Amino acid sequence: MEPLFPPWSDTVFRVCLVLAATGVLAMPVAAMLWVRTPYVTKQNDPVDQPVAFDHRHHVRDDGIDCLYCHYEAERSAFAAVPPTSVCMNCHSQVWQTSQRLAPVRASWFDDEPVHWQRVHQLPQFVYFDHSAHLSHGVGCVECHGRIDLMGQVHAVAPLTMSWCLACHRDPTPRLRPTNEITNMEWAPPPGTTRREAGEAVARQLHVDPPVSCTGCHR
Amino acid sequence: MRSGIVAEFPTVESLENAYEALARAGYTRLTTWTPFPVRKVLKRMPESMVPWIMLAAALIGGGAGYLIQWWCNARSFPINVGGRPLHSAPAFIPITFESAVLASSLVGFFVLLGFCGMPRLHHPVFEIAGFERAMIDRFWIGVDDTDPAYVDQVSEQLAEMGALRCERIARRP
Amino acid sequence: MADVSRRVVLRLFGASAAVAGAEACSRGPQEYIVPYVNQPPEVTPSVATLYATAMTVDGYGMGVLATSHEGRPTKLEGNPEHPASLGALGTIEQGSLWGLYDPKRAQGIRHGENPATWNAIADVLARPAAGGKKTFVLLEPTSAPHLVDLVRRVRARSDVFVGFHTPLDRRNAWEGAKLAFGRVLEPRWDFSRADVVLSLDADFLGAAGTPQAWARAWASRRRIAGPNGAMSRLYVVEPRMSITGSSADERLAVQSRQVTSVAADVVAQVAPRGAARRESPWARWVGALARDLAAHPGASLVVAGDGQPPVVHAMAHALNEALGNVGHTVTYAPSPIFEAGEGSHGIEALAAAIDAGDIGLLVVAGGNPVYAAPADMDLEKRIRSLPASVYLGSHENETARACSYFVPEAHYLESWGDVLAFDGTASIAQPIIRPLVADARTPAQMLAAMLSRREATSHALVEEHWQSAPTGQDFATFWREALVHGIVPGGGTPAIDVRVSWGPVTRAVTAASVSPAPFEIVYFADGKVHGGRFAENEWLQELPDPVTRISWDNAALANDTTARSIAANTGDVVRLEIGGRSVVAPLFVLDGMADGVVALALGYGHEIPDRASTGVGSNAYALRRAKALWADDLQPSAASGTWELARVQEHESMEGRPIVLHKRLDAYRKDPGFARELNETPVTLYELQPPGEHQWGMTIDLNACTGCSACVVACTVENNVPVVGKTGVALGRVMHWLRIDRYAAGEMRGGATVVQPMLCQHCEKAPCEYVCPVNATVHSADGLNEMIYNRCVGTRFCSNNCPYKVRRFNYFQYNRDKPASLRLAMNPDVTVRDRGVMEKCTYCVQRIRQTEIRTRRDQRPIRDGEIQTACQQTCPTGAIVFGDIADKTTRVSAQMANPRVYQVLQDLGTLPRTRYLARIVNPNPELDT
Amino acid sequence: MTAHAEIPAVALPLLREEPTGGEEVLLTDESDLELTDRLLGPLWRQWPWFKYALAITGLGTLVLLLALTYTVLTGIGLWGNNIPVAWAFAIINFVWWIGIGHAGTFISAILYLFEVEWRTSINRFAEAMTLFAVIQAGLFPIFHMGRPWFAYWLIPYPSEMNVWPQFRSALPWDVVAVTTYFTVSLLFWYAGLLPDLAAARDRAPTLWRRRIYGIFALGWRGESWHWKHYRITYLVLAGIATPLVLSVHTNVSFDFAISQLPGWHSTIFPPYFVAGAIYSGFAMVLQLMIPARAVFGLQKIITRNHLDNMAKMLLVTGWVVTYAYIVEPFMAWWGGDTYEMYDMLVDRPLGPYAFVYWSVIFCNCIAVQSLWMKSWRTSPVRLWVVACLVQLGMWSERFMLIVTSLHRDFLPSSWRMYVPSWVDWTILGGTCSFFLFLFLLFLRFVPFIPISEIKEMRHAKSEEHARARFTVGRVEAPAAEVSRA
Repeated sequence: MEPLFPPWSDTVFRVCLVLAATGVLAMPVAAMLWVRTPYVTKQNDPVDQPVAFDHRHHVRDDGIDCLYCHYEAERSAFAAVPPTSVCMNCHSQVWQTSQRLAPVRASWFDDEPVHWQRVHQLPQFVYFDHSAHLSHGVGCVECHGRIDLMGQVHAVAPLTMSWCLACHRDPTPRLRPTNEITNMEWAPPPGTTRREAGEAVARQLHVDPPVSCTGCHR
Repeated sequence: MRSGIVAEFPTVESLENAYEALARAGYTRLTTWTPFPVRKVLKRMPESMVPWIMLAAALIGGGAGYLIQWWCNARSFPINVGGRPLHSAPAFIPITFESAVLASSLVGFFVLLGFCGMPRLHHPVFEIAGFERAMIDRFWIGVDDTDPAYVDQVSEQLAEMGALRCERIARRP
Repeated sequence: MADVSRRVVLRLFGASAAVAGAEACSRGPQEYIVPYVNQPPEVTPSVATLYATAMTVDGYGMGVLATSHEGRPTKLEGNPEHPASLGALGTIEQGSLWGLYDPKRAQGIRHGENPATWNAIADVLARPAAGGKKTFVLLEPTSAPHLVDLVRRVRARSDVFVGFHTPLDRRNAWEGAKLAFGRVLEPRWDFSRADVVLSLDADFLGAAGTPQAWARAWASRRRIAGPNGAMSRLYVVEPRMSITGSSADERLAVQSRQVTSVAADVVAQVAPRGAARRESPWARWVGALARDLAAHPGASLVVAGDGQPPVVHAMAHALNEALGNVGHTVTYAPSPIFEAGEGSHGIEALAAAIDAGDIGLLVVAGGNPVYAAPADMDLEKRIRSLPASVYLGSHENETARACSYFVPEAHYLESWGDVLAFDGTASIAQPIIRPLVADARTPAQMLAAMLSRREATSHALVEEHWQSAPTGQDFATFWREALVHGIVPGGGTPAIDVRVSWGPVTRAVTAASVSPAPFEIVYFADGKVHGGRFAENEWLQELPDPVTRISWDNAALANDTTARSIAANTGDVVRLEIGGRSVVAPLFVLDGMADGVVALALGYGHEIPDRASTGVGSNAYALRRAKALWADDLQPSAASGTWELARVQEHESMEGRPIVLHKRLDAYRKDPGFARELNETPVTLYELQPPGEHQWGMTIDLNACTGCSACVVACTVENNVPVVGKTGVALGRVMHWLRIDRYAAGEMRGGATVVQPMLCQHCEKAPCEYVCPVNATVHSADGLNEMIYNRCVGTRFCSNNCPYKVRRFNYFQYNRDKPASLRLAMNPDVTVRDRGVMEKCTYCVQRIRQTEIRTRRDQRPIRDGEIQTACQQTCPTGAIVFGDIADKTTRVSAQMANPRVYQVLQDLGTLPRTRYLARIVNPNPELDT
Repeated sequence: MTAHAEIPAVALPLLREEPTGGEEVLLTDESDLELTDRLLGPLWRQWPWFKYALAITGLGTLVLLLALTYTVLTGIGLWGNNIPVAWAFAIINFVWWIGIGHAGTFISAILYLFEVEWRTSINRFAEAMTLFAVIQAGLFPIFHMGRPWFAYWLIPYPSEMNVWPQFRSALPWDVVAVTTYFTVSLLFWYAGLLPDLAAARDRAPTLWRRRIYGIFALGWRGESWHWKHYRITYLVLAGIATPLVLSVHTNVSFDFAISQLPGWHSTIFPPYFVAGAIYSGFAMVLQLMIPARAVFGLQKIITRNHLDNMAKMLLVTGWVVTYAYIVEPFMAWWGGDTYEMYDMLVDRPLGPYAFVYWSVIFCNCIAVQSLWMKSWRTSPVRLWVVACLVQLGMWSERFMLIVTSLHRDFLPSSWRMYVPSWVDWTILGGTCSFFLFLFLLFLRFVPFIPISEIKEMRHAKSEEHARARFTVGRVEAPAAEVSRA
């Protein structure tokens, strides 16, 4: 008698079932991996700015300290991209005619702010405070990476909650003396590890980062 | 069975008798195909391992369930919830139980399929004319030709026992 | 506009909390950083700045500290240096912030239906009215020095009358002073020195418009430290149940018209100068009161309310003099209100002049006279009969419709001004933000325009007045000092020495009649819309009335007897008729109203479509004739239909549960430890104290709390608490994190009610926490019951398991689709909650965390009192104390040690961090029966 | 193919003469083949009314879909919920449906273990009902959330937030319990189906149907080894499904019992809820079975004897819940807790929702007493009416437990009434039609009477027949031994 299915159908049937099952199981895993990809966290993704500002030049060649422009960082929650006036402090003297600086001059003379692209985006419900971190010995480089080597700034850290927590739970390896905050190349004194150096700072500044939820979510 | 002789019987009783007779004749690789379980046949078969596998699955599943809860609430993110202890064992029991049940029944089901050589769509016996009644009201018995006691005359013997028909399943290359 | 886009950086769109969460799986939208072009030196992004300014309420000044985030005022708090505020603000003063951002604000100048320019208006104002007729300027009573200058100069124009009108004027008080002293004076009360206080229908604790200083001083004599402490006794005589009345120790509910005779009887007994003594139903009560008063010479105080006729005020003055209180608990000084008491050219004068046909131009600056004018005047028709009329107002309201020209009025937070406090202390009001309505003008600018100075800015007008004023120091210093402190140095006007002339008083005492009217209507300005000025204010409209707990409506308040004689019950519609005019209103049965009295709050029942005020409540002005705040020829009748009242509390009985502990003073002295068992820590297996360095806690002294609800508004504004509207409240979805529960306490005399601010109790063993499946509400190291909105999935199990029901749920999207202008009012330090999320009081955790960051940055400890929750900051009576309970030296720890302290629902073992101090009432034992 | 008797009209068979006692019902003179074809008949036959029934219930399902979408897009403010009544219809329906879902596994597992053989005719039926009821129940916990799109946060997965579910709450317990219950019921049901799917495969009239059933039969051949493993697995599955049935509604009862709300935090909740669940479950089985047996002329398979036994189950479980109704107020009074006493002794019997309380008492405690009378137990029509009353009563009981307890708790200041909105009612009705929709599909495409088991019983009985006349339902029927082989 003619059977319902030919012999090869067994294999086909089983393969299909296995594929279906794995597919179902793989989807959530894929999603979990996806949200961790640099694409979603926007890491290592240079952002085009209205003004082609080059940190390498300003930081390394000109040796301008981070806090000269981002002067709010020490007293405010926001490091704040500087107001146009800060740019003009120098660029009313140097490169007054440079085409690259046209948007800055436009902003200055039309009193229209420059719309900078935001590189480090936190969700609206996260209340990050730069001053709190700077005053407790967390250097710029810890979160922002080697800005001084970036032509176009890009985010280095994933800025996920687990990433924040890792440091809040164990800050010492990331601490440094407050006078070295903006130093991109600071290393602990020879013979001491980062942790040892950090512990000293922690003792001196009573570093005790919040791990309670309202430390960041209000 | 892969190959050998299969015979169709009209009633349970005739099948049981045939089975008994063949067994007495020393056949060990006998298979039956019946619409419902036949007591005498099942009695002669060794016990199934499935329950033990399910037990193991239950223990592993339950343990995993408890460990996950403990890890989440007491280790990975210890956090003061309503002044309760981080490791609130009593609160972890329901999920422990449920995961045990879930694990063992899932494993049980799939092991059953595995042991029964399922899922499959094609099987040599399906090619035998009239076999489609095996799930309805006919009772089939098969003698594997790899059976040490196998002799070609077995088909005649079966006919004598009242088999409606005997078919040979040829070995596939 | 840079200002708007900058909000991105300022997290103003925290409303998208959920979106951000939902997009966890996708890339967030690209955001922009928009820095200043030239950053003002005083601005530090994310760091709020406080500016001192002043608000004008009924002509008097109230000192305000405005919190400014990058130029956006987001919160108003009291100016501690200001005599009327002392750091506290009432409901309307805080709510007034809404007026600045109100999306329904009038946007432009118009002539008839067409847009017009300021110049067009200025032309009209500058040139004499057509046909040689006169120009009539109608202002609200004012004490603003620079405005007064301008009024004088405008009057120099022969063709101009200037008149004043407000529905809530103080003419009775002024007339009363005239009666007693022969001149207009205002009493200045010092409740802090009064052992016995008699209020003759004076709602001096009602938080709206009255100086918060009064409540503060009164409360200073109520907060008793222990059983041996002394506390003052408050007698209240009033027709309706007021906030003051519900705080009374002894209370006599009589019709408004009878208050006169009660006062007369008191005078007759305290100072029997030939006045005949009469038999009266309250003889015994008055007798006890009189003896109590007489027993405290120089330490008692009699105050009369603006609703009462001049004679009552005169009698109050007489009593205070007879009791030797003058100079101790009360002093007298001229009213800071310009032309106080001159009724000669108020709104009646306007009506008369229009009828006489000699007005060619009417200029109305501020207020809403067409709406608030006496019902029998029909001002609208009269104004329409005029060739031209200019109205300066905040909204396109009834008056705006009647006038031919309209000019939007500048909010006090966006224009310059000045004002005198009740004691004459001057403040210069500075703007906090550039005008949101480009063409907005101030009354002063209107007058200036009449003097052909159309270009004058409000700044110029204020400055030039003060430049000419004798300030005693160089102007720059003076100006800076005045702006920094919010008050002009030199303090108030000195008190003057006066004697009561007893003749008229004695005559009035003899004349006073006792008989009640069958029905009497009492109008009053409540703490919400305050006579109509804040009718468009959704924060205040949603605020439950402190006494009735009704939000979004006014109701005809009457006691059970009255209701039965009208044959109506709560929620039924009743028709209130006076002299042919009638309004329908929902009846609300309220204990403590005098028999026959029906009270109806002023300022409701607007009919302009598509407004917050549309169809809310009934318009009492449609009944009110002349200016009396009561009338005794009311004819109420049951009308058909019912009216759903949105009440936040539907059940007044405590069901005998230990919720609001209260005791008589004498009983308390006998049993000082009566609260102790309700403050015990039940036996527990668990570790209680979290590890944190600080442990935050709060105490609320129910003895000081009057239920004024200022804290509710403070909380609403500080924490971006959404408005859900009348339907939302009626469905039981009001969002207030802090509510004022009110329970009947029949066995107490006086107000016979107790109030209890109810907010998150921050339980040590919080029932809400262990039922949350996602750790969205957990405990912080410093003992806070944290609510993490962005983690909440909205199972609402926490609310079910919260015994205090202080958790609020975003049943709809209340925030994201708000008009942009309202988003400007949001506090950027608090996440704006999204739909489907639970929320609740956090002890203003944003303030705690910011202070922590600041102090850690400066490497110094947090001072006690450095962190103030919004409710505590504004509480006029200082009933709320917040601080570190781990540190035994703090004020809150001291409060926690008070024998009156207890935990609500202590038997549940939730161990609340918020604890209450039991209410002690001080009735007159002589009146026990 | 043997010819099939034409399907009778829906109403008629109710009046048809039936074997009253149910004795020898399975000893019909049909051959195995005829029996098989009769039981498979509904799968091949055209039902004139099927498409209409399917259309109506399908429409209802569509409405449900719309109502849920509307809710998700707008917010659950569309429902009547408020503060304090933050849980209402959604949770009532959840508990109700999950309760209904209990009879299936109870019948198949527990009665199987107890060797109650009359289960055989109805267990597949009941199991299917379980699955569909649990599907309805499963909708509610998700859609009642304020932010259902984050429902997955209740599952412990390694999130980049590094935050986990909070397992002290009963809600994650529910997630696991309900999913487990659904999975196990599904496996149990499917395992039982395999032999009959194989039978359908081999009897289907067209090649395609044979192929389709062939795929679902997974290649079942009734081999001796199949039966060997199959029997023992089925037995063990029944063994673990039994405590599972009890645990699921216990977990559901924990949603309330772990809280401290008066009327909720009660230690008798687990047994109380389980009994209630089986109560409503059996009621639902009867509600569906009585019409079905009439429509498909199964009076010889599902006999009055079955009805009788099920009715007795109703009576028993009815008394258990009645006992709970008595104990609750007694404990409140005995415990002397103010809040409990108010809830139990004042608010429920006399409060604004008293009518709910009294309808619960009537439906669950009084109406069911009629089943003391055999005439009522064996009359399909009367029994069906009682079953409906019980169903209504059990829904009302959940309303009483949830809404009445919530609307007046500790602080009278927050006491408030709850009124369901039209969306609430739509969703409730929607789930009912979705349930029926699935059930119709089941009747149409799945062998809803376990054919193989029945054939086995007939065989066993015919063996015994000479020895003893026995009636279906006798627990010590030797057929049971066969089934344990």
